[in-house]
Amino acid sequence: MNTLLLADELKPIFIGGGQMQGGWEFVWTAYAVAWAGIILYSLSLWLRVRGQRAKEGVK
Amino acid sequence: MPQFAFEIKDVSKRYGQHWALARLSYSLPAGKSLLLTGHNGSGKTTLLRMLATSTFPTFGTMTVLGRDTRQARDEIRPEVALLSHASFLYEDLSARQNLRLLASLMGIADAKKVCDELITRVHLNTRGDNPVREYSAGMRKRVAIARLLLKAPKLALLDEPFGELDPQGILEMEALIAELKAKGTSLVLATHLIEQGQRLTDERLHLQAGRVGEVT
Amino acid sequence: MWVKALPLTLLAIAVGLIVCHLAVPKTRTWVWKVLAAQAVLMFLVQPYFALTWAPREVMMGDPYRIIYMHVPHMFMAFLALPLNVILSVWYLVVKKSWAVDALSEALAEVGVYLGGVGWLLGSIWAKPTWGVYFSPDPRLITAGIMVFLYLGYLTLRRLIEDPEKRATWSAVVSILAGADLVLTWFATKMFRSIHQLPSSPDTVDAQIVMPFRFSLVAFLCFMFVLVWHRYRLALALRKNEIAPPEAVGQTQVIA
Amino acid sequence: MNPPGLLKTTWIVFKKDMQIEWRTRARLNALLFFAVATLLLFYFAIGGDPGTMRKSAGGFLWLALFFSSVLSLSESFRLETENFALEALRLAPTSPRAVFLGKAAANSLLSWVLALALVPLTVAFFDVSIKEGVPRLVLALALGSTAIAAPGTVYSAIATNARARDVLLPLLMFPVLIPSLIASVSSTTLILGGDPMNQMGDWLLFLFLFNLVYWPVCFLVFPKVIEDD
Repeated sequence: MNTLLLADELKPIFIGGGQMQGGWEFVWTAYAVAWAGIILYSLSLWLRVRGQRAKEGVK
Repeated sequence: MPQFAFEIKDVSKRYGQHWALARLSYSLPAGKSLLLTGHNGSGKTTLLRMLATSTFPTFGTMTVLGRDTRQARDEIRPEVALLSHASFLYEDLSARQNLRLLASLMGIADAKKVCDELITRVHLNTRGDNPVREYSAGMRKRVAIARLLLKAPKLALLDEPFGELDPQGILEMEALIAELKAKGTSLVLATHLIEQGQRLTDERLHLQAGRVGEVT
Repeated sequence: MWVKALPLTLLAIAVGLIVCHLAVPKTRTWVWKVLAAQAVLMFLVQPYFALTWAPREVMMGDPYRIIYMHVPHMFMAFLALPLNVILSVWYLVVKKSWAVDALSEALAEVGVYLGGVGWLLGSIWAKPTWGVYFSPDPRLITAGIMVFLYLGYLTLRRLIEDPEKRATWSAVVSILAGADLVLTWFATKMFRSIHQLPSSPDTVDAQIVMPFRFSLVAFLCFMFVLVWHRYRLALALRKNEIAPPEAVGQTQVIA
Repeated sequence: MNPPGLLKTTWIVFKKDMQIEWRTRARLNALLFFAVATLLLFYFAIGGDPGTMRKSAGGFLWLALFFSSVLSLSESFRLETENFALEALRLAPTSPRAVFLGKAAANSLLSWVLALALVPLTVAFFDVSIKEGVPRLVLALALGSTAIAAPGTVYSAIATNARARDVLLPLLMFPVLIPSLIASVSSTTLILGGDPMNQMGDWLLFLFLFNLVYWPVCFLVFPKVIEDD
């Protein structure tokens, strides 16, 4: 694959070359997003299941 | 020749969330004709479409000419003709092109000649080459009748055959039904014109909300 | 070190519970509660391992900790959605069954949720690591397209009312989508590649690997629980849709 | 009666679609103008920089083609469902697989002709030349067109029966076509801009592979879409 040769120009860009400092704000954001997803999806599923059970109970 | 033109056993059909037919059973002896009545939305068209193997029962079994519709659709289709409410026509093709298309798909030898004869028979000669888009409802019905005749069916399914036809057309339609019966074709006729229908048929099935109903 | 064995032990418990569910139907009433409890507990402990217990990585500093969330999301999506393709083939070729259809629906929805969030997390991680939120990397694009394909799949399912047609057509769409994922992978691979090579656990510090495995097991339990409840919901909805009509008015009158 | 075989039936269905296209030439013209208008919009959207325009010519050609093929694909099944004409075909009886082959072939041809018609305009608007020769471009356009048509025909058959079909078709179709879009655009860009590193063959091969995967898969699943089961 000749196109892969081009990929060499685009190798990972490590900022500064040495160890990266800081960046905790990205970690916090990511955790907030993930937890929001976990809670919101679980909640929506729980509400739907409860709604369905209520509907079947009425029958 | 199978004993029954069709046999339906405990057939139900769902469309979306609605039951178009519910627990329907009926059999029609071969060679007999059936009058199918019922209000709009009572399931007549659904039943005819299922007999034509266009769609299949959700529950229950259905045999046409002695064969299960779901399993043997390819064998049943050449022997069953459906004159439907929908015209089944390509709006941008002419009557002649529409007919020739189906004739070539059925593998009819000499398709060109057969189609020309049918066009003449349903009196569409003068406008047979115009696109169907320009036709009136009655003319479309005539093309549909020609399509029915293309098949020489063992079971003919007629959904509102008199609708949209002029008085002359209705007479010809009646003659056509008589002709089919004389040939021994089994026939299902769905119509709101009950007296006319009863004159032409042997048996009657009244549908009420997709079930067999009492005739009032 | 006992902590090292923790993920594997928890995985064994989860697998044991699933086996219980499959082998002994009587256990089904409590198996899922236990598994849900396990998932919740693991989620509560996970930040400790991922954010404090694991050391800072030599090259990538602290932001690498995002992979403890990002990769499990992505792995689970890449488990759920291809499974949906397999079930779709099963539905069309082997057996038409409502259970298979309901399970496909559950897997697609959970997969889209996990894949969507995981993709977002990936781009948050990419910013400090690569300097950009998005790059045309095979894994990134394939994952993104996968989520989009199954969003379309879920939309289609909502737009068709007839349950049989819905099941058949969505299975068709899923199969075409499955073929597409493979092709997208190769197309983008030809296009260019800058993604980090997945490091094999031998070369990485054990204290970095353990939280990773722990997170994977946590998300595996979580996904199983979600899929199970979503599946039950889909099946209940299906049961209502496909209930046959009652047998009344069976009199046959011929005039 | 001697029912025709698969190939003959395919030919009849294909011929029918062509007949309809020919009788509704006005619609075909409108489609072409739509594609041209899209191309023009891209031209104005990108501004006047000649370098950028040359680099993007291939991409815009394909995007214009993608957008217009959504229209032509949805039209292709609208006329089948308008009077339930497809039902008459099925009951004739016609093999659903032949229907797929015929319609997909017709859609391929239509996209291809559209693509060929757009080439001179692309050359004029974006100031490119066909560096790698016309035959290669024609081949690339043909492979790209067939790649759109196979999944496009299946999706259009599905979308036409669902609610909100106009939104549903591109929603389902575009993500699936992304690999083919990447390959089509890459190969066309190389043909238009020169191919010093000999990469075009890979892309054309990939497009061929895409077709090789999708035509058989669609051929097999299409009957499930149009036949009740």
